[in-house]
Amino acid sequence: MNQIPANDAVVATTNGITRGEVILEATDLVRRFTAKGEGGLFAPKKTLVAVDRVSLALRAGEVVAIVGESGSGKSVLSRLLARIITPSAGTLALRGTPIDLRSRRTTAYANEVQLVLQDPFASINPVRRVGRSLERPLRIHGTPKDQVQARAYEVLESVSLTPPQQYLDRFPHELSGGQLQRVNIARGLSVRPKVLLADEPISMLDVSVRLGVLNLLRELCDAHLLAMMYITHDIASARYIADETAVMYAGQVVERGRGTVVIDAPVHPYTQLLVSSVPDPDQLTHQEHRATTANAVGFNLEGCRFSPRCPHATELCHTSEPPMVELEDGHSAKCWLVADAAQRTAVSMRPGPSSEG
Amino acid sequence: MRRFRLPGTWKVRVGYFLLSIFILFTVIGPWVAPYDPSYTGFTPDLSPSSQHLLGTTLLGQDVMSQLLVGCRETLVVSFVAGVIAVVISIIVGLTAGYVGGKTDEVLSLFIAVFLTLPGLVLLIVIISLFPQGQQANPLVIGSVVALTGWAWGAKVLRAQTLSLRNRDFVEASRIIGERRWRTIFAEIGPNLLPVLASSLVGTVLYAVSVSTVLAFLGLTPITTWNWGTMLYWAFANNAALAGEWWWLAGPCLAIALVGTSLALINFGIDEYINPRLRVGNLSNRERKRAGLSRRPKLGFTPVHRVTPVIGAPVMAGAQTGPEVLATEATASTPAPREDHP
Amino acid sequence: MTTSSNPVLEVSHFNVDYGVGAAAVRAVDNVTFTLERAHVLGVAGESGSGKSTLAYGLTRLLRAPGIITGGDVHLHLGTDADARRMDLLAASEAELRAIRWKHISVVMQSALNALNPVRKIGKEFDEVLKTHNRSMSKSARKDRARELLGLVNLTPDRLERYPHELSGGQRQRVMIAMALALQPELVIMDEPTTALDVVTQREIVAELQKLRQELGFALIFITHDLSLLVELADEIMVMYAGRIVERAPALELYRGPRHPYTLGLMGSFPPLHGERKVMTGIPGSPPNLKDLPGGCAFHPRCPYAMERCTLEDPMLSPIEDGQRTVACWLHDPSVSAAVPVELRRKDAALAGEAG
Amino acid sequence: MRTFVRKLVIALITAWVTITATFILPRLMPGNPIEQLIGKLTGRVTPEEIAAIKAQFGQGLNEPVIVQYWHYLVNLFHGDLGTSITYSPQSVSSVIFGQLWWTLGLIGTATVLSFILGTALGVYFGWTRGARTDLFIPVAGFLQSTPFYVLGTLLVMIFAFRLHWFPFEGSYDATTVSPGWNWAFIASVLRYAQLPLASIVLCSLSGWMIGMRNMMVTTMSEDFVLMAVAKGLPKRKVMWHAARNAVLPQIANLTLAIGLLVSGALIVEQVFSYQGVGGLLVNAVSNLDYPLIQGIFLVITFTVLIMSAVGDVLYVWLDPRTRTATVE
Repeated sequence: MNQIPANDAVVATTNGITRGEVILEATDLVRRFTAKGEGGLFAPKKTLVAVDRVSLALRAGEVVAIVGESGSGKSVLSRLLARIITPSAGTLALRGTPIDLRSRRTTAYANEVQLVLQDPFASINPVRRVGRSLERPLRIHGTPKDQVQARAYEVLESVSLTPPQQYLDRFPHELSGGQLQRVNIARGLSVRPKVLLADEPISMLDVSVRLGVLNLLRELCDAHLLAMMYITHDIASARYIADETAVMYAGQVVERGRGTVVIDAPVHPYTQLLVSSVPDPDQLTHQEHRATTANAVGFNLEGCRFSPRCPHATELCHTSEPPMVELEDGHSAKCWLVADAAQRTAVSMRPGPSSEG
Repeated sequence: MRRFRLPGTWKVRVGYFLLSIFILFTVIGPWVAPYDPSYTGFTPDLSPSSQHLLGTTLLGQDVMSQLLVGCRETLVVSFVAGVIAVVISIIVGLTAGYVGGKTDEVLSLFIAVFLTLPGLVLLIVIISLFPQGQQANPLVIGSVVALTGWAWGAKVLRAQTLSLRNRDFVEASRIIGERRWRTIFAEIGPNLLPVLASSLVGTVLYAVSVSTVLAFLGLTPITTWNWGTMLYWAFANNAALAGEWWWLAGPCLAIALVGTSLALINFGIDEYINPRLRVGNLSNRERKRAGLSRRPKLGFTPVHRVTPVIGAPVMAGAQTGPEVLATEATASTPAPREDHP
Repeated sequence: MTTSSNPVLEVSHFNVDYGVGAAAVRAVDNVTFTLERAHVLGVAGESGSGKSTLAYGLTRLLRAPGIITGGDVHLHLGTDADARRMDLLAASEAELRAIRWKHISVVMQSALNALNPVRKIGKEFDEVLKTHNRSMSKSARKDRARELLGLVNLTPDRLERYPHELSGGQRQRVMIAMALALQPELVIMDEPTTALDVVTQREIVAELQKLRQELGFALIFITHDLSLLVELADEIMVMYAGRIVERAPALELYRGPRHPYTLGLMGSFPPLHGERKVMTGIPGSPPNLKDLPGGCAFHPRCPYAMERCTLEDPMLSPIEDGQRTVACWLHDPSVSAAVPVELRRKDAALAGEAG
Repeated sequence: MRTFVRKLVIALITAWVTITATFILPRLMPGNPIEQLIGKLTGRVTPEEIAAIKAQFGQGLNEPVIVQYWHYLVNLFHGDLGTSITYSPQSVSSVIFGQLWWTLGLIGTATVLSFILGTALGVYFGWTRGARTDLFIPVAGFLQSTPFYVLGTLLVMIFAFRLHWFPFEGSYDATTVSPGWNWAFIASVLRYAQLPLASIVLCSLSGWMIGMRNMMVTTMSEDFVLMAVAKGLPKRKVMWHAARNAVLPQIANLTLAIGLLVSGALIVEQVFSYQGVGGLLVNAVSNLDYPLIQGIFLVITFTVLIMSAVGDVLYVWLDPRTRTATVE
């Protein structure tokens, strides 16, 4: 696999896109949901912040992995970027052009940004032939009728489903999970998007075929200079595929870094907890586990979201939200532990949210 | 879920068979009826004979002819009611389920209200208010019956749409930029077919029973022939008291058989919609053929040693007759699939 | 493993079919193993490998159309003094009821589905204790339930809760506590942590290890996650298409897999350390049990497949002085072909180089 | 709690819709049925009564509709449903309440009996599915799809006319006993109620049975039932685990079923010439007694509402999941 170009001078271009160019950029995306509270019709409504001031940039030919447990907001983030859900605040820019988030999502946007869903068994209409599910996006995006089938063949071949004619006439229940997920990816790719968002694309697959799909995603990213976001709860797979990794907790990015640094040398206590929780037969000896009971309820909305579960939490953590602190090139964490003393006092003087830009 | 085809159990086959007979008579009934159903010139009160297969009435009419002629009106009214009710329930149920939010709240309330209202009584109230002339119009009766019978289908459709709406393939169709109405009708729609079929069958069943009741009570004109009016005349002339069982048995059985045929078809639809009703157990026939003495009980897996040689490769494809395996393996045995991680 | 002889479960030539007659599909095929007292046996495999079918078949809890079509399963009950060897496949319903939970208990993948939604947790404990110990008083049962919850780090107030009021991890803890309620000799866990977050999984696995040392029950732990098994299990059994393809002590299996499938499976999990490099996993798709390939079921996906593999099905045979067993022609003494280096190393630091 | 409030709101709105519908329908109908009615009535009843009917249906009044509606509501609130034409000068409420107890007795007993019997049979057939008992399912389908009155007719023909086991019409033997709290009367009532009751129960029982059987089969494929077996519980306890959960949708369906059952019962009353609201309704319809029709419609709807409210309370009581609000 040929993931991070050894040298930024090695520049590849496809369709006028330069490797490493920022394709989709999100700044301070917020999504709130209101839910009915307990206690009858007249109970006050609760506001849940699913995604809380998340900024990220997806670059051509690179994979950004978003790691988090269920409920961390990572799936909502992907839908915000795909503009299926409208953000409550924040901005989006596609190739430098700001998007009007209040307007309806255009076909052109859908053309550029595609989302691959988690469950291959559920994401293809069970009563339609695979070919139809594959050809629909092409028809919607104005591919002439006589070229649709050729493109469908081409795209099936690109996800290694050969010979393609064998798959077009099948019904979804006739294919295996791995094959269906490839069809699913093919559908996303058929309109030649520039951004591919993959929401846990391997978690529903059999273990032996996961790596194949992962490799496919990486190859497609490199070959078509796709800007890819890979959402997962499987840290090892993020380490395997990603050029950049961001860890999400309670709707916020708490740590991020380029390459494998986040997983190899985590600094945020939550990332440390996550990494140490992964079964790792090579390190059977140091299994002493940081005492963090998952029974602890709720998130702290005042200070650091993780402080109720954090073994190192101080008074400051409970009352004041830590800033995103840059540690070294591209590695930053949102934790008071890593904020240096000077910054700590300075920021604690003016409580209030601050996020990295 | 695959394409919508009912399981070919004997129940469904019998249901289809019975229903198609009645549909046939709906079409050809008036032509094949041996006599004019209103003609009163026969000897009254004859029990069934070769001349009069179902006997004659006290008024000297041929029961068989009435039954055959009356089939059309009864079934036409019922199917009109069924179709109209399904259309209403599609509009209300699909909208409530797919649009959600406030629209759903209001429509759900609407559905709940109509579910609670006692349909037949409401029907009687409405029909009794109609001017005499229009009470004979099958379209009018059908519509009124539909008005009191659509809510159940709408409720089921709403629930089904709600669960489909959150399915990934619907979201996927939005992702690729499909328009909303196309998503509803082209993507969700085909998946609703079994539920639609079930609610059509259910409403027709309801309509058969209700429309005959209306006629039976004399609320719709008693001068045209349908199974309800036959019962009306039979009761008005105390057929039961006089022991003229054939007068009653014909329409009663016809109504019950149409109902049964629909119920049997509905069993099949139920089994299609809820696969748990279908798989998971062995039929008596399968069991006997395999020499399994007792019905498998939940939590006590039967032990039935069939392999004479321990360790002989039973499934080693090529050696042990793949043609045997291929014949039924796909049809009746569920894939032994473990849960997904 | 064959040297000691204090088994709790002996299984030989165990077969399970789905369906009967011509439509039958063999889901577990000729499985033989022995589980020693207080040992942990890990069963690994993907969907359709038969690992769950095996677990439910052994306990005769498998649902229709599952049918046990051959073999023997013996359970050793009681302490040394009044030990008794029971034929599970010949047992009547009453006999099975008597030993269930008291001697064998089960933890299922989804605790939410395994707990009765309309019952309080306390009621479930109470029922189990009452059924198997008629003389136990109501207050004694309640005390025992509290104690059991304490074992899995839950507070006693959970007894008054309904399942839907607990989190996924808490529910699974309740299930584990319940499985241990009558101190059974054998506990079977079918992917108990698969539906949970990795942090919760870690906590539960740590608790399981602690409990096992304290209480000394034997455990069959089923999962598709080999790495998890290496931590938890004494021995690992790898299944493919209904058969055991390899069985070995946990660490040995991890350090030196002998079956190409095991190797491929380990190569399917990217490592958490070291240099990043391309891994390939296993080509192709998991087999369809209705239409298994002839010969070794794995041969279409196996990079080492020989002609013989397409024709004859290898038996599970002991290798390396009987320390471990494998079902693969590569290790057959009669086969002249050299065993590839990655399938004979003693202690590879990391798996995954092959593929 | 939310479920509860919601059900209450639905019940109140249904009540309001019913009340309003009975007000609007006669005013909306094409061909002005009230005029026709008054035409037919002239000579049969006193001019005062015609004036009262006119007032009730807004004929010949100069008041705006909204004021009429207000009067209507106020009257209703005082239990005044107007005056019956057929049974003039009795008020509609007294006519209905004279017969209501017969109907309520029949419907109530039939509901309870058919629910309990049908559910119990459903538990059994669900539990033993795959056995020979499966053959009862099509039979149940036949019964379920047979209209109540058809089965009633068949029962009358066989058991009353052929075999003379039961009386064929009436609610009690009017020639030998007189109404009151005496044993002879009660015995007579019980004897006369058997056939009508049997025909209602037989038909509606199958619906409960098939529903419960299907729910049992579905529930038995849930893990917690298998778990109950794995715990070594005796058979009846395992069955109870499944049945306790399977019965919930049955109760949720009570609303629908009661509506159908009430409608059916009215017709059965007609078949057996059984005293009650059914006969009243048919009489009212054939005599174009609109005030009475309206009254019956209101009373029956309210009965159904109350019965389904009981079902709703039962449901909340039986399913703890409805008691706690969950944030999705």
